[in-house]
Amino acid sequence: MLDFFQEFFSYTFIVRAVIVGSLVALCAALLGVSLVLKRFSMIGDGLSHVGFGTITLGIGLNALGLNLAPLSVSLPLVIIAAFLLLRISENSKIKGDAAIALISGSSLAIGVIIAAKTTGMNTDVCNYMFGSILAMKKDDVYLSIALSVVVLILFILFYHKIFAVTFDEAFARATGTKAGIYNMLVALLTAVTIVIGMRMMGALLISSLIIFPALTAMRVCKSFRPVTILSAILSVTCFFTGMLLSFLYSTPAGASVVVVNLIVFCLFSLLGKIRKSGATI
Amino acid sequence: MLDFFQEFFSYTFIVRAVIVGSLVALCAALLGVSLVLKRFSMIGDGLSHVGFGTITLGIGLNALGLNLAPLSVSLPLVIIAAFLLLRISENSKIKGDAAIALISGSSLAIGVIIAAKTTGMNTDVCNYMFGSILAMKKDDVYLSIALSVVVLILFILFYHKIFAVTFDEAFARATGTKAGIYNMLVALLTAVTIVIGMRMMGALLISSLIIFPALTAMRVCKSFRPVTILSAILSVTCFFTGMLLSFLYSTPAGASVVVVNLIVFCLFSLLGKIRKSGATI
Amino acid sequence: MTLLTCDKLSVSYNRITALKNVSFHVDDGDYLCIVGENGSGKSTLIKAILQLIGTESGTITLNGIRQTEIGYLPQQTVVQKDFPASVFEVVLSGCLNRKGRNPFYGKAEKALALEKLAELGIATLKNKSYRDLSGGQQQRVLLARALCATRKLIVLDEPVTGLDPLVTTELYATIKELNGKQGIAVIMVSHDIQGVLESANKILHVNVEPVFFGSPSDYLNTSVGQRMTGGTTHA
Amino acid sequence: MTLLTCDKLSVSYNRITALKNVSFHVDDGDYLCIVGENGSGKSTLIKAILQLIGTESGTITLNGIRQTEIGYLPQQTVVQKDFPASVFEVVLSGCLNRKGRNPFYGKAEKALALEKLAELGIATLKNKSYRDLSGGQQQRVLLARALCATRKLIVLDEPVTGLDPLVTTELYATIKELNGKQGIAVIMVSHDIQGVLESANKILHVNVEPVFFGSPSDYLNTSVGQRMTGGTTHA
Amino acid sequence: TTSTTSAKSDRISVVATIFPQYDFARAVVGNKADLTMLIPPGSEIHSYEPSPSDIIKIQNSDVFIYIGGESDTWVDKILSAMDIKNKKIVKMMDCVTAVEEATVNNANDEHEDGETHEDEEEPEYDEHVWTSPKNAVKIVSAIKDAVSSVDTKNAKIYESNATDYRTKITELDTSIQAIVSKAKTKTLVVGDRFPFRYFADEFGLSYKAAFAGCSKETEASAATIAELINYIKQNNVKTVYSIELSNQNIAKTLSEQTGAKILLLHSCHNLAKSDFDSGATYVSLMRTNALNLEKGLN
Ligand SMILES: Nc1ncnc2c1ncn2[C@@H]1O[C@H](COP(=O)(O)OP(=O)(O)OP(=O)(O)O)[C@@H](O)[C@H]1O
Ligand SMILES: Nc1ncnc2c1ncn2[C@@H]1O[C@H](COP(=O)(O)OP(=O)(O)OP(=O)(O)O)[C@@H](O)[C@H]1O
Ligand SMILES: [Mg+2]
Ligand SMILES: [Mg+2]
Ligand SMILES: [Zn+2]
Repeated sequence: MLDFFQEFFSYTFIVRAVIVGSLVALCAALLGVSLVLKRFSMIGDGLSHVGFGTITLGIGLNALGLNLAPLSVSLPLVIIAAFLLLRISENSKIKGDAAIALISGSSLAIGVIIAAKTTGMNTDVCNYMFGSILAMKKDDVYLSIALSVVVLILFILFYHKIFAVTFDEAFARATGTKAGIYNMLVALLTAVTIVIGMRMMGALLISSLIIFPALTAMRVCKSFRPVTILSAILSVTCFFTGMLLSFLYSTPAGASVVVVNLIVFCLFSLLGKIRKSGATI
Repeated sequence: MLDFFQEFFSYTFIVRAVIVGSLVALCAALLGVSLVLKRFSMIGDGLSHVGFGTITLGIGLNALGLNLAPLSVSLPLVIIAAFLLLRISENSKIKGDAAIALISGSSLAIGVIIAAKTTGMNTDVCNYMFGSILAMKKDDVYLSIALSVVVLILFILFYHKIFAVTFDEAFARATGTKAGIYNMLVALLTAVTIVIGMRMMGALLISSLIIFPALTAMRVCKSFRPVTILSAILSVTCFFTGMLLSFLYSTPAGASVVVVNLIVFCLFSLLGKIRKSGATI
Repeated sequence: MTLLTCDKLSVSYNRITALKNVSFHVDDGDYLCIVGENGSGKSTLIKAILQLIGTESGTITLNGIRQTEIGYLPQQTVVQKDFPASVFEVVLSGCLNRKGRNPFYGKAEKALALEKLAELGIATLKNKSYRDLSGGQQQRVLLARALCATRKLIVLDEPVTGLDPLVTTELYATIKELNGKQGIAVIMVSHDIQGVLESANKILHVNVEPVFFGSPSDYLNTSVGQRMTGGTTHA
Repeated sequence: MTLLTCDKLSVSYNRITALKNVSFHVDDGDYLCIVGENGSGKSTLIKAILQLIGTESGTITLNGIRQTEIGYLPQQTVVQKDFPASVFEVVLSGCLNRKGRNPFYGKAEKALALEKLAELGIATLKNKSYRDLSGGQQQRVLLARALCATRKLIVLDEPVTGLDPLVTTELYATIKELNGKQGIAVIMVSHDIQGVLESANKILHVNVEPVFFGSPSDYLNTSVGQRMTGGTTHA
Repeated sequence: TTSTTSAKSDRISVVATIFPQYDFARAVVGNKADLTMLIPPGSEIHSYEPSPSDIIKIQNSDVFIYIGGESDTWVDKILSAMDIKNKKIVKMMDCVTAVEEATVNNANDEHEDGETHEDEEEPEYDEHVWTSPKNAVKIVSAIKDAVSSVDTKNAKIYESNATDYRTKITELDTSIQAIVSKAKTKTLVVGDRFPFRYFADEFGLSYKAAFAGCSKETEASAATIAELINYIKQNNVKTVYSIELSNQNIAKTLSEQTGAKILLLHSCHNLAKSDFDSGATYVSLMRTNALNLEKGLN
């Protein structure tokens, strides 16, 4: 057993994956609770399509003679898209999921057309789907540490405001809370977490890190704080377990993490059901 | 002009694409109104991932010696998934978009793992994204005509029940409407439309055909019937226009239809805004 | 003739018992008022009667009446902010089970819907979007829908909530007429005991377990009845 | 001292005018009751005061009071069916603007929340999930939250809606005490004019345009006042 | 405009879907036919969506060449809905003996034994047939036969063009064979997708790759990467290969962990627009591969 862990941690790429992954998983889980409640569960998927569209735009602009690194066009645009999406509140006429569908479909289509009309595209939609959690560089590690420290601190500092604004924005605004600012804050944190997470480990994994822990925690907890805490714990645990299993059974890393999350979700659903029916039986 | 249309319609593949596309677009638009309102905007995207996962499952089973055409495993499973998803009502503890995210992430991950552990991956997620609306066979034409006739008739016959159940399921059930049956009906119609549409023209296009017309119509209409009718009209019109433009400017067909839908959506949003502010100014 | 019999009904949520051993019956032409404190299980009882939630034990029997002949006004209706539905469409949906196998609404149903709109003073709102109405206006629309659905029994969960005094008075008159002239039985949950004492012929007071079931005059003589009506009798 | 002045306020939605030329003022220690028919613009007025919606013309001036010192009970609160929030968390969120820059709630805030829970008789529900409460229980929780947020002014949009008679009476007493002893100004929208006539010192009747603004006794002498109270005076 | 589609010149029209067959056809027809590459250079062939004009091009072509593999299943759908009586269709996978898609990414010399799927109805074949020069020769011949049968009057020219190009490819084949036989190691370490199955088989190279085939969606497992790292360290491998148009993520990880250098192994199935514009050919790309092999395997 000890031997196994020794081997596991002897590979730098695994150590990096575990560090980066756990930290991003932590941030994603914290923000995930709000995202799921605000009907943004599919935001990871949606943004990956925006990423594809904007990259082709970057390449297209290049072909027109503008010398920009495609990434320098794409990254800000994806953040802007995330930001715009997340400012949609419960009161807007277009709901979160519809807005995601709208933006993701449009970017994909625009991307396909730009690519067809300019140089052709060498960036695949699928590149955004499956990242490479195992290919972290040193910089990625620092970036993820910085990111998660910032997200964590801001989240804890503004936890109560975030709760108030998510639960009932009208009341919060009426009693003088600057709901706009906190919405923007959550939006920004989420945008950055998702965009960075997506680039580092692919849309599939970051999408799942956002929704699974929150949904799992909601199966058994009925208050906001326990949900938040449990989902953070679950997220990191599942990530680590997934990586271990991937190493043990040589399964794809990201997918393994997702499957572990799925299993835990099923277990907790069952648990929730049992606890419920305990009374009526 | 006449010449142009003559040429346009002289190609069998275009005639077929227009027939199949318009009919599927019609069905998608009708059902799309309910889907958008029930927070299932991302169902096209989600099901395409399920499609991928189940295809790898089919191939995996084959590799284990079970002789099944992968499609005969995949198609029923996708329909079941659609069906299960759509039975989630407003009162469930897991909302539509979260359920889609859950199912789509899980199938993708399971698909990736099965593929990695059995035959290696020969089926591409992207195959599901971009279909081939331009490659319709005679059978496809008949299938789509049959499908749309069925959807259309059932939709018109049960229009009022569908409205009642979508608007307020508790009231409908309390007053003796078999809400379960109508939910199942909508679910079945939608599942079949999406699955067939997805196979015929790809997830990108069918996704967009579902959400865009409904969202566009909701920009200007405030009652259910006008929304339904307008979205059906818009859907067919945009499809046709998109095909024309794709022919004229040799742009990818599906993506062109989506972009036309996007443009019309923007126009109607503007219209809606103008009509609103007309009073306060 | 007995329309509805409830025998030793118990309902629980998760581990919480909301109703225990409640028995009562509603006869043809009855006007039953259900009272009780907040959280005493009134809405739960209504939902159980209408089979919207499952029961734990006990029986509910409908007699000579089908569920399609019942009108219902829920206590809370959460309508999505973005749902496009006009007032007329909402009210008309109350006629759904009148139209039988006909897939479309006939003239009779449309006329009925218009009539109920007029009765509740919201005829002018007919083409407005439901989501844009004020709280009281929404309540009136849902009431009109319930009235459209009613043929033998109407079940109302706090119907006067949010209605202004004038409409409240009119509503009570409407229901009384429904009950008296058309012989439709009424089950109404209400905190406005004063408002219904005149019209109701039966009172059911629940507090998880049944506390009182009988006539209004008897109820006023119980201590709990006195407490609920603030010790004063009306009329 | 005047806390709040509303001058020639007009508000419209799309093409519909909801309020036109409404003027009134609330002084320190006032108890203002806003009455009017359904759809007459009461909630719109409240929302405009709290800057939840934009105004078309006219001014609203707060004087010597910040928005963080206002408590608010909305007429309708649509909470998502799946939102995990305990009653205590909801009530505590009313203290948000008391804790100043401190990111966490102190003992004082928690004690206050518990006190308000007890005051409204829902201390036992503290750890229950908000979404599982009955309609009246939810209303009480939101009231407790509003009471927590209040320091100089409390704005209540139909607070007794859905409350049982006993709690209604207690609530009126609580608000009266808040107003009388702690000097907190009250703005209340209510259809239960009888219930507030005793306590209120100002009545504003709106019907898109202002109909009456003055003292309760004067109001009862107007024909509209008579009509709204059913011609009978209370107490 | 309408004129290009309706007015038929006496030149035949040849349409190829992607680069390898385009290059072969270009060598065969020279300037005697109108040649089109359907999917533009630099495009990702897996997520290609055709436009009506693409289909009209296929419909109006006299000779149409495609792979017939997993990446262009849309072609089969289009062809099955089209009247193809008057068209010569060359499906590259039918020109050669296709091999079933590898299921193990670390296939070594014994990779044949575990994989007998005789009872399977629809085996998945590896589509990258052109990566073996011997296969390329066969495909060139097939293309020559096709164009000659449609355009008999230029058959002679096509015959000599094809012979020339086949010679070039054969020379290339020999030189790679020489490099491989002299090489110190005969194992390719590819930190990327692996479209070189036919290439490796032809030259008797064994391989260790991060992914089994060329599909894009596969993500590596930690164990695979750990194994590659161990292999590189134990065998003191100096070079990790990556393929064209790749983000090189895995290759970089391997390189960083082991100090091995990254070299390009071009699989030819999509090439950058700049390469295309500067006139790169299958042979020129393969020559570069030969140089990189010489560097990497010694
Ligand atoms: N979002 C909206 N869009 C359009 N019209 C609206 C909107 N909200 C309210 N209205 C209209 O404005 C008018 C005033 O509404 P308001 O909610 O202020 O009434 P109210 O006096 O509070 O009524 P109630 O006693 O029923 O609560 C009503 O006619 C209503 O239909
Ligand atoms: N979905 C639910 N899950 C768990 N408990 C519930 C649920 N709905 C209601 N309850 C609980 O059951 C009890 C009865 O609720 P019910 O809604 O029937 O009360 P009520 O008599 O209608 O009250 P009110 O006058 O406030 O409407 C309450 O204690 C409530 O907290
Ligand atoms: Mg109730
Ligand atoms: Mg109001
Ligand atoms: Zn390939």
